[in-house]
Amino acid sequence: MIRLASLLLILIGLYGIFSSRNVIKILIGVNVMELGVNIFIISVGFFKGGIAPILTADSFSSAMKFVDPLAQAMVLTSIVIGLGITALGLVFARKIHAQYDTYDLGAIGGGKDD
Amino acid sequence: MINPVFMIAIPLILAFLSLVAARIKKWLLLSGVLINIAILFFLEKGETVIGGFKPPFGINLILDNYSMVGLALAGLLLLAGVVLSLDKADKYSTVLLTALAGINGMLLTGDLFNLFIFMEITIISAYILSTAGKKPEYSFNYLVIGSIGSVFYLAGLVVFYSLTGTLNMADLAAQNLSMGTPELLVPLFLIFTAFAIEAKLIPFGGWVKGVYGNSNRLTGALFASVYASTVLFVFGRVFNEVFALSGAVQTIIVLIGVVTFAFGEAAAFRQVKMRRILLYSSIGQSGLAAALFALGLIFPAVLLVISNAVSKFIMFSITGKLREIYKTDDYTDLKGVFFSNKLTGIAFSISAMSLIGLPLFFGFYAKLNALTALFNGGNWFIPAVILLFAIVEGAYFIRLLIALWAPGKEGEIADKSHAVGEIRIFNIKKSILVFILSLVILAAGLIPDLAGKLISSDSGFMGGDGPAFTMSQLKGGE
Amino acid sequence: MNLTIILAVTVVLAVVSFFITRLNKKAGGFLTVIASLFAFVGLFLLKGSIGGEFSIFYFSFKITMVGWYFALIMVLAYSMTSFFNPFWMDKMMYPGSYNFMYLLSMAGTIGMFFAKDFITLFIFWETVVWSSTFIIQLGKSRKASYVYYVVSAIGSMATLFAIMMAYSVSGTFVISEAFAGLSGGAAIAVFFTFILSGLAKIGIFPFHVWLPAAHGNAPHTFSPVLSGGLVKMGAFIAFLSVTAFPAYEIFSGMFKVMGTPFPIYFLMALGAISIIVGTLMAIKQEDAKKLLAYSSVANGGYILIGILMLDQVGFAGGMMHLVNHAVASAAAFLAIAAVAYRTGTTKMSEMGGMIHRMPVTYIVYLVAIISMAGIPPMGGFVSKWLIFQGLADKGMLFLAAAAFFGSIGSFMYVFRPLSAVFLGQTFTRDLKKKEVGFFMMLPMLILTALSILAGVFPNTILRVITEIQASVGISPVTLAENTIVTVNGYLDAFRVFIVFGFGFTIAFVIFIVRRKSKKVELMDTYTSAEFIHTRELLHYSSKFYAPFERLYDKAPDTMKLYKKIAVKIGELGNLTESLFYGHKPEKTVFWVMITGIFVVIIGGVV
Amino acid sequence: MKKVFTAALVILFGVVLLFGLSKSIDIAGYGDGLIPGKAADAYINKNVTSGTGEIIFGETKNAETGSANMVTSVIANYRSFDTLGEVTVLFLAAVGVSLIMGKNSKEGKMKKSGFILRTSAGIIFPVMLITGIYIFTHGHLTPGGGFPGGSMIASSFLLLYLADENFKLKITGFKVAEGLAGTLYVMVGAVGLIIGGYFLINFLPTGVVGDLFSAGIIPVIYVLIGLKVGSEITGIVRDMHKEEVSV
Repeated sequence: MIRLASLLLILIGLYGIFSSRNVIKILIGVNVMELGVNIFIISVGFFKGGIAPILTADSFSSAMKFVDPLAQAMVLTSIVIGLGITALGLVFARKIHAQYDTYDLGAIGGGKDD
Repeated sequence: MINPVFMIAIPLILAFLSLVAARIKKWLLLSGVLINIAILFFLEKGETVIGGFKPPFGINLILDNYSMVGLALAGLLLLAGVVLSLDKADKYSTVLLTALAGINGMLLTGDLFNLFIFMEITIISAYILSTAGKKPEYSFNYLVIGSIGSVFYLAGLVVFYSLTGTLNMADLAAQNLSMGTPELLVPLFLIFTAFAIEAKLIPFGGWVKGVYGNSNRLTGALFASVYASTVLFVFGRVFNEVFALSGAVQTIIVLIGVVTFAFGEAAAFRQVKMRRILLYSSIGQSGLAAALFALGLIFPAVLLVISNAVSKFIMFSITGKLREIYKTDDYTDLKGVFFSNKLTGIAFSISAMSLIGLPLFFGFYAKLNALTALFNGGNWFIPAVILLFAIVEGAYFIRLLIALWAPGKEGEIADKSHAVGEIRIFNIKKSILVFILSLVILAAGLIPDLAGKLISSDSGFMGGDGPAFTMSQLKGGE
Repeated sequence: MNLTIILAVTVVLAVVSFFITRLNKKAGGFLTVIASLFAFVGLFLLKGSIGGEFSIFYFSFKITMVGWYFALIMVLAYSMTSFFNPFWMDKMMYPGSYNFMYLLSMAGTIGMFFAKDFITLFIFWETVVWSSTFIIQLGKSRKASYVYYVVSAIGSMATLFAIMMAYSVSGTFVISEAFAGLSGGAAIAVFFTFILSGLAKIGIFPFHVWLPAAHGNAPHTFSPVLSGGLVKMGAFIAFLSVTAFPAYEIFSGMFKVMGTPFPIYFLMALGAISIIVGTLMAIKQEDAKKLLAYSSVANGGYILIGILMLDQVGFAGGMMHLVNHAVASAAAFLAIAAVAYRTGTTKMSEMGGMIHRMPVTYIVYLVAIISMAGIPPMGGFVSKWLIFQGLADKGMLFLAAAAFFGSIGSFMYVFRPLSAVFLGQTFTRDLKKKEVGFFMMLPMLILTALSILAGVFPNTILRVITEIQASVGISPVTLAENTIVTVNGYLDAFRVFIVFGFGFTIAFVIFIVRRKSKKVELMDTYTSAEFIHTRELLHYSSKFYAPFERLYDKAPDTMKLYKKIAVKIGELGNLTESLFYGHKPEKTVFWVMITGIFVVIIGGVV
Repeated sequence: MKKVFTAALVILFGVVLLFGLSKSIDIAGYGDGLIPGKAADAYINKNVTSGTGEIIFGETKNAETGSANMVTSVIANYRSFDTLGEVTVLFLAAVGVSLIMGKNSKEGKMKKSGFILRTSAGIIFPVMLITGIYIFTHGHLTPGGGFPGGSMIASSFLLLYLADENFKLKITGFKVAEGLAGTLYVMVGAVGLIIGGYFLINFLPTGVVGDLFSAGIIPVIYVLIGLKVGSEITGIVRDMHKEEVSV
């Protein structure tokens, strides 16, 4: 079910972007999508009974069943990229606000090309 | 022989250093793009393993003819762009250096996840460059759409990972998944969406109008040439070498490409603003190249991408500068502007005529190759569409050229007194640079076989066919 | 003579003239004269090497009789017109580029006629198209050049399609072999798309729209080339589409009209429509150049019908009409250009009585229109006679009726500029105008002489045509010593000339002896001392055929059709813009979802 | 009406997409992520280049990569090139933020913060900083690493911003740290190319799995990443703080 849930999150994010015209809300939508896909990646690498892929005193041998470390590494990368995009998106949002005094894309009306 | 990883490492180091030594960042940028070109021709061909871990596990870079052409094209055009607009590029030195690393990485990498990262680097640099247009809502739009693409790409990639357990391109291709089956339709569509958004295919590239339409002389030229060609090159590799398209997916992608071509050209037809004309023409060309790539006609597609990139570079540079001078890029307000800028005007005209596909220019060779390859594949419908909209394309470009060259009221002969301004568009050095670039198009059009040989070494790309049409075959050579 | 040398020299001289013009405009203009005369002489000498092959770079050429014939006509138009170039340099916005494009397009036409393969042909063809586009824009209308390019592009893209399609079947671009193996629907598609560029270039209905625009507005020194020369490129394509593409053989199994396979008859009917449309429209024109342009449309119809007949008589007529029309229309356009050189206008209602100021030009124009209207003893008569013979032979009533209509109609329009520009009273403004200089007069006189010679000794030209006929495998037109023999009768052009000459002499003598006309002021007769503000309206050439024109006032304008198509494409563009582009991500999300749903459903999953 | 339509479309898209996706992957499944023959198996067994048999925590010496944390071994060793790119993405974002916010805009003012925050910030700040450093130095042994560590460092500075409305950061130091750390990362890769023949090869002895001084270059890289990420996110925070939007 977790995959279904993660895909649902992607759809919810998509709905957010689709239905909202508020810049911040759209960014939240993007973040929800990213979250969804991150969970999806994790879910692909996970199996029942698998342990976190760290050798410790308890789980000491590589012969034990570890979940996929590659998926987790991918998620880490994806999160960081998401962070970068969100930061940029927020700056764009601030620029929009500074320029048009609104966060509502609907109120901007496209603006003529310079 | 130089390790190809330096194509990525050197610009990165310079980018990092440019933050520390902000005063000389302009020179770091210049040296970065110059070194990039300098080492390009001494790179070690073949596979380069990174970190000492063999491919399916570690990341590898692949330098074959195909990536070489992509690297050379992007590198040279970036160099030209930086030299031509160094004043504008100064501010974005760090971004451009990082973008160079990203572009080189995209073209070189042999790993799908690594490709994702380099693609993100490249796209984020594009987001930042797009803010030069002072229209944050368009940059924001681009960012959101681009992020959707990234999410889709990851989702699709993960499905493939779950099926094959690998992220390596060659390894994945070796699994011989049959891409035409419904089982792989959705993940393929997801990955395609990501590329389609970047490759400006209709209906995915909704960001293009705002971003290209508000670009300046630097960003417009780079977006339409360096970025566009890189994305298309990667598109070609991914959908030929990794996911060899077939069946319904192939048909759909080809259809999307052809529709993009037709719609893009139609949209360009009704524009009066030069950047808009160019941007819709870019969309159209991009759609055509994508369709050819999807059909596996790599060589014609590469020719098309090259000819389009060089032409668009020249035209966007000139257009951007015109807009700076006259505060408008509406060509009806710029009548006869080439009268006092003949060298620049000739460069612009050569580029436009090459894009239309008129003979004696490189675009003609590209078009002939595409047509021959399509007909050889038993396809007559796409050539018909191509030629039909080539008329439209020719119409708006010729109309543009006429307006920019020959001012005058209807019913009176063309007269310089009606020409707009006498300001020089580019100073003499830059005019010559632009002119020489256009001469490359002309020269490559006059000796197309040689140009084709230079590009493909006569062997075609990635095991595909070489030139479908050569001029030497006219003499009954083969 | 070597074709390679001709081509190389003209191209090199084109580049040289570009730079020389920048130093000295006149010198650049004279260089075009030298270059085109060189090409003409070179081509003339090339007759010795018919059947030979040449190659330069990757282009390969084969010298054929028909190519030689066409090229000679073409370069004749170019070289004669080039005499005018030096005198118009000051009026050109880009004299250097003009000279460059002038010679480049000439080289293009030469290369095109001798091309051995279709790609070579197409490359040269398109080079002519774009270089002439850039010349036309220097004239009076930017729009004209645009229209010219678009119509040409429609044709050339269609032809490229045909070439490629034929290639995919036969595997070769060589003209003589490229169409092998075509049959059925593919053959019909190839035939119609291939000939489209020919139709567009000749100006066959509905592609005739570019002629009045381009001929009427091109620089005065280029209109003669356009009408006398470039239009003939289309005839070459028409020729290829019944010879290289053996239309009569391939379509022999098809439904026939009067013994002619339907696709060919259809095109001939288009030619007939062009005759009618061209004639009717020419009657309406106020501008002398536009009038001549429409007459080119009508004459193009004759040429097309003649060539498509591909028989003993009609074909010969069509081929001969090429020369006659080239010579006559080049001469007529040059005469108008000469008048415009002095008066600065081509509007008929703004001129009058130029016969007193420019008598030589008058005679040139007179001979040219006599030939165009097909009146003996000029060349046009012979060729039209042959075409009538061919049509009558086959019993093609509709086509023959159209051809007759065109002939009669041409009487109506060709004499209008004659009377309006040259006859009547001279405008006070033009009273001090002089005849053009000898250098400009020379080409006009040569063309006039050629026009007369073609009428008096048509067999000189017809002998060449018999060779062409033999080379494509049809029985040549029967020629006696000085007569042309057909099934229905024979024509002795020399005797006709004697008769007409005799009549003319008598009339002339009467005219001289009983000279009673009195010269009056232009407004003398009907102003009754009242002051006239717009005297043009009272010029008797304005609304000359008003009652007749009213008959077809409401006829639809073909240009509107093109505009409508352009609007439709624009609408598609509008739709694209508004549907897919904006500043809100929701638009793209919407389309991603729609495409996704569509893809998955089409992909056969659901 | 519009809402219903948008929702309906998204649902339709979702249904179609999920249906299509269910053909390629078991979307309702959970915990079946055992991918046969996946690349990741080799990461767990550390036998990409040479099979060393079972890896035992605290015992195995000189394994391919001595990192006890397998995710770290992937991030900082097997696929270190990805991570270099990832760092670059963040770097680019930080550069972009500072570029777009503009150099000349003035520092914004925060509302005066509460007493508790002001007082405790001084105490918590060093703890957070140290924890952050701890996290990235132990990235090869415990969960976490350069990215979480760096973020923690950045959040410690964010805390200072929140606590003190007059707080200002000297940006040059961070810029230098950011630039140098990135440069060094690439340099480490290049040194590997010179020593071991491969870019970013693990050229240091990997030691015993589980030791602090083990895993070769992984800790080095993670420290660099930590510094870089810390200074980048701090830079982003600082830039965002500038020119506060007046509503």
